[in-house]
Amino acid sequence: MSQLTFQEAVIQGISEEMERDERIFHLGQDIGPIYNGAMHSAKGLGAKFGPRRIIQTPISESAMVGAGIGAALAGRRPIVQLMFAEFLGLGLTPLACDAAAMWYKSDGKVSVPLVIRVLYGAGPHRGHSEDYQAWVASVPGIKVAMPSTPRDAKGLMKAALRDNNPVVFFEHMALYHGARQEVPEDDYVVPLGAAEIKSEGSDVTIVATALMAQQSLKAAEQLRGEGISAEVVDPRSIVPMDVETVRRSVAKTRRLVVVSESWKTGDPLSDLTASIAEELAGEAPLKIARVGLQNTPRPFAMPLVRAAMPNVQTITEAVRRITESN
Amino acid sequence: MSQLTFQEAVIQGISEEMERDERIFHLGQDIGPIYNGAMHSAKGLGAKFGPRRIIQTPISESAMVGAGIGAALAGRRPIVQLMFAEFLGLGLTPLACDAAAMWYKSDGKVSVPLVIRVLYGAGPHRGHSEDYQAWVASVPGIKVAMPSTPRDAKGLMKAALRDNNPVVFFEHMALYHGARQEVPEDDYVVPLGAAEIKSEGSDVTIVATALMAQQSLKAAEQLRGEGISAEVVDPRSIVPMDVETVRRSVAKTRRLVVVSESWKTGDPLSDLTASIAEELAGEAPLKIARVGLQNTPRPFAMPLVRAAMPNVQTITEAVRRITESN
Amino acid sequence: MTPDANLLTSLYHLVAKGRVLESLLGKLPGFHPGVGEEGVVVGAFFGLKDSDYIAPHYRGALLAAHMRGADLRRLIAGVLGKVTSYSRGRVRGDICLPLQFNTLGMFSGVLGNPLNISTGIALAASLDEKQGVVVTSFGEGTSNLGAFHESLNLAACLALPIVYICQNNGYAMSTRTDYALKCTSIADRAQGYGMPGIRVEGNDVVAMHQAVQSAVARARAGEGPTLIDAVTYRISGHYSADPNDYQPKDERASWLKKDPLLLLKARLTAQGVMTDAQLAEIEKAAEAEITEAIAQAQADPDPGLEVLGPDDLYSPVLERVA
Amino acid sequence: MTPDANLLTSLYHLVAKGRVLESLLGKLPGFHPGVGEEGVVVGAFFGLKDSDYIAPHYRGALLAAHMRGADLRRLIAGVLGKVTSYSRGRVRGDICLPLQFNTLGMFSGVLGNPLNISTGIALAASLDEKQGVVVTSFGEGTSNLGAFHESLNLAACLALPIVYICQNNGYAMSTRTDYALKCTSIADRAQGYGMPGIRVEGNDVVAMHQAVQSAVARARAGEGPTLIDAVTYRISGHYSADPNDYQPKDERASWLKKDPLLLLKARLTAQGVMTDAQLAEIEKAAEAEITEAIAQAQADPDPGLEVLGPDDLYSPVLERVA
Ligand SMILES: Cc1ncc(C[n+]2csc(CCOP(=O)(O)OP(=O)(O)O)c2C)c(N)n1
Ligand SMILES: Cc1ncc(C[n+]2csc(CCOP(=O)(O)OP(=O)(O)O)c2C)c(N)n1
Ligand SMILES: [Mg+2]
Ligand SMILES: [Mg+2]
Repeated sequence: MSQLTFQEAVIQGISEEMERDERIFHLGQDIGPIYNGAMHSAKGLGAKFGPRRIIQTPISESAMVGAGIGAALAGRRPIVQLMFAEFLGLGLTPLACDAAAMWYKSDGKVSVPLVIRVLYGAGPHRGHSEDYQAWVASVPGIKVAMPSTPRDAKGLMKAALRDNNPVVFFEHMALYHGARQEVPEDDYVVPLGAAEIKSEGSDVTIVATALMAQQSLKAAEQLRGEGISAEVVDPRSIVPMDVETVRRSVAKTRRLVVVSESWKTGDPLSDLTASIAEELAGEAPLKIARVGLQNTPRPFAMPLVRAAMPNVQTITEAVRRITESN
Repeated sequence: MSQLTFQEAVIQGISEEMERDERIFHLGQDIGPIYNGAMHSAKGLGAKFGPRRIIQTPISESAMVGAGIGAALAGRRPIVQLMFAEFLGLGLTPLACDAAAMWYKSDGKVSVPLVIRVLYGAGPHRGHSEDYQAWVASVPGIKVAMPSTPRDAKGLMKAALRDNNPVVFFEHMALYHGARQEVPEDDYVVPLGAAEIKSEGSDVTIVATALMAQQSLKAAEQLRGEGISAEVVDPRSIVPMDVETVRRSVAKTRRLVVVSESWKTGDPLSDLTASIAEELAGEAPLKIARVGLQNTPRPFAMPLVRAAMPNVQTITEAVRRITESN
Repeated sequence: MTPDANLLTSLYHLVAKGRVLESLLGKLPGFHPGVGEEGVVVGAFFGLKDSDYIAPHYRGALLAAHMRGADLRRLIAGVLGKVTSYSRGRVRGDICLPLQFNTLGMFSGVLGNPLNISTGIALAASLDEKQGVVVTSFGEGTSNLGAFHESLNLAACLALPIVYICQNNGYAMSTRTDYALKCTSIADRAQGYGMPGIRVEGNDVVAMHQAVQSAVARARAGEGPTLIDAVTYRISGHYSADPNDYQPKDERASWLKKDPLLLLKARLTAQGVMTDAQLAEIEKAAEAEITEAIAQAQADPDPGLEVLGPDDLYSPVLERVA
Repeated sequence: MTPDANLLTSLYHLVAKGRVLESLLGKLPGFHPGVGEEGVVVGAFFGLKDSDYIAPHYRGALLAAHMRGADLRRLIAGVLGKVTSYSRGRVRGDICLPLQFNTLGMFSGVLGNPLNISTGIALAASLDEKQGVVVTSFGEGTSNLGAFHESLNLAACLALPIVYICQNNGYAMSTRTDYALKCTSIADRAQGYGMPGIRVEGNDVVAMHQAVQSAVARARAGEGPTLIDAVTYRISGHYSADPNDYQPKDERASWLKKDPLLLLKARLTAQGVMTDAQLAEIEKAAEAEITEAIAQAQADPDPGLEVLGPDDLYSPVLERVA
């Protein structure tokens, strides 16, 4: 066990898997030992694995994703770092239209074991915070991981690297160099598609990922002081979505607050909300509240950035709104 | 009034607006008088308006969208035809990351009056049926029209061409050369963001767009014979979404069936469902059922294409499922 | 290098077969036939190792896949969406090819993706150090996509073992090459990537084959990618239902004289490799084989709902790595 | 063409101002300064008409916008996210510019978009027949994006009035030009689009200005686009916090000798246009002006929540057209 930041945990996961599996290599802009990747997202990997496994590319996101897909088809297990989720659109067409469909359309003859890494989220960077998760999450065949803690980040990265399908791995910039956590050094994985109840409770279910999961935990703590017992569920992967864990929680609390740093239209958590409503709202009343990003482009000035996003206050308000009334 | 197909109605709308407004021009591959656009999507326009207003481009979707944005910034009102929604991803980055944000980020100094036309939907074509509507609908600042009838198609196209914001206009291939409808020749528009109740009813609300709206109307007819009165609401535009009209209908019926030809995760109709549940499920039980595209890539053989999609039978089944029980 | 009789004969078999295949499939609805472009296809993909990869342009793709060992009947069944096809009807078999033959097709309708993806296959080949190469082809219209630029540049930077062949048939749908490309030759684009750019008469299958083979040798030797502009002409319409009435008559007529099958036949008879009768024999055999394959494929059943695979979205997860 | 004293003086004012601006802003967190590249920026955008459009590369963008008439204090307020900025703090002012000065910036962090979009502005200009032109610049790293290829090709096909300038500073973050581009000059890429490609010493602001102006004249005359490879060097790190310890010492030293400000000063004194003292005067004035503008901008208030504009998503719909 060691105390790692989110960024260190991701790197440790990659490094362990690269040692274990010769087929893994890492492609990206400026990920070599000189620059070590945007925000040190590839720190130490270039020095350790050399330029044949840590391969720098020109600024060509579409070719980078395509190259990852092709190498995966030919037996490798590539990681492609696209710096920021903001650039996902440039590589989306080969990923979503072709790679995502290959297993199904080839009738199980070929698969694409490919991990795409992206930074996102309102953090220290000026901009680049957009997640555009709907672009990849909306297309069947792509898995999407969105961890909230160092431990989950490492375990999910290891799972992603052992997965035979394309996985887009979101790394939140506000968590990246943030709080350290005990992270096991042994061979654990956090499976894709397994939510975790981060805090148990009985009055209301809060669902959130990444930074919003952290904010929700803070909100839950505050609410506990007010006598409201909130259960915080972190899906950890957006696709596959562990609807079942959320359903069980909401079946118990009959109150659901969904917190998202994304825009609601097209948010995979909106689909989760709809699924829960479809399953649980038919027999008895079900209280639902959603807290999301302001429905405009992301502003720039920090006071505006903060005000456009959910935070502990807006989360607790939403919880109170649906718990008060009975 | 004349009897027009969907395709003829779209062209008539464009043609009328082009006559009225010199600033409008049309960009696309093979849209000139030789080929008249994929599926005759630009039929007659090249002959009528000539090569300075009907401009053919190389196969360069990203530059085409970018060119539309730039021309819009410089005072024109471009239409860019991307043939199929399948190619939206190639032009998504300039559209979603830049154009969609320009009004907000410039603090109202610049706007982007741009219409992007795409064909989609399981129809006569081999493939090209994917809609990827989540890619554009999930980003604030882009409007999305998805008409189900010739009359709506013309009216929405005219509204789109008078709108000051980027609008993505979806043209369903199975409706394209299908049933004719009386379409007014006068200056009507169908506003973006205004749902229409296509068939009134009191037991259940069915929400659907485009081909699925047509299927839902057939389903409603069949259900009427069984004594179930279904109200069919067609949002007509996916963004802005007329939540209010749907809410009013569901407040009356307390039963909602959402039919989509798209995948659920990231489907804007999932967000609609979540919104309705958020507003209406808290006080009393609310029955919800969703019928969507099979959660795999679209298959190719016709029997598989059909079986993967919602149809009259699966719609009526869903309605029965949530009406039976009380 | 004068080609020997064996090579000429092999090429002839393939071009003749290609002609029949493209002509007959061109009658099926929605097919994009490559009549007149068989020289490019055969020249591009003949003479590779089984372990090499190809990523053929969609026009002529079935001929290419067949050259790699894929069964004609099953390929054609793929065009028709029959259950006997390699994907059991799940994918458009006219443009998507069975990858088990190291042959990449289009898994969507989006041009350009195979350019990117085949570049990645070449990246894997370069890491494997088994001296495998990739040969990929695409239309001149497709060369205007960003995917072309990014792929060629990436391949040049990493000195990848790949040959890029532009099947330059003068048209992209109804758009003429001289409208959409203002360079003299697509080979002019090579300089921007610091790689060799070569223009070849694509209808001369021998010249085509030789140009590709030297680029392949270069790639195999680790000297990096090459761009080849293979000049040909689209005799067919864009697809079956295209009246193709927009090609200038004289242009068309002059190209009909340069038909790759005619050129090859003339060479075979001139060099005394085969007589007209022998040539006709081979064409007859090809016709019979393909007619039979089409008939069989047409008689094959549609997929049943067991192929629908609603739960077959993901490849099973590897529990442990090897 | 020997430049006259007036031109030299004007250029000097701008280069000197640019140097101060880039150096001082380079101390703000996250800024991407263009020290050493001011010759390219000034040469590219000097001498245009107000009705022309520019789309400058993000590195040096504020200098370019200021050359178009934008107020320094408000521009700098944009870098800091202050309410006095042109967007009231809604957008990253380091890379996004006020379009009311016919100056396009980046509305997102994605490189390449301005290439596509400025090509569209040129399309509008060509339709307007007012002989407006567009001058756009971008890094050599950015020239590896598909957007570059598609834009230049489209502009060539439609003979658009646009000048593409590659601000080739030897690096893209830590990636050297010779790693990411295997062509000799970015100008080599022009041939693939059938447009002129010109290599210029970007640090020679006069040569730069002249090359751009002849391309502008060509564009204005309806003769279509030009690609200019403006060779320069990134003296600054990629951004404020980049230690920039990866540039070879000798390479850096040799480029420091070719500093555009030094070159221009040498010329001005050699030609007797100005004395060292006069030059120093101008630099001092620039320093004062910019220090003042920065101080003002820093003292400006942050935006209040009235700027948040949760309902300001859409431009109001036109009820009726004009
Ligand atoms: C990205 C993309 N844009 C447009 C199309 C529609 N389309 C299909 S074939 C074709 C023409 C392709 O021209 P070319 O590359 O020259 O190949 P050819 O058809 O001439 O063999 C077009 C535009 C497509 N499939 N993909
Ligand atoms: C599409 C895209 N990919 C990557 C980045 C991250 N990035 C920002 S600046 C930069 C380097 C750009 O290099 P160049 O175009 O040469 O401009 P320079 O920084 O040298 O002025 C990169 C890779 C980006 N902003 N956009
Ligand atoms: Mg072609
Ligand atoms: Mg650079």
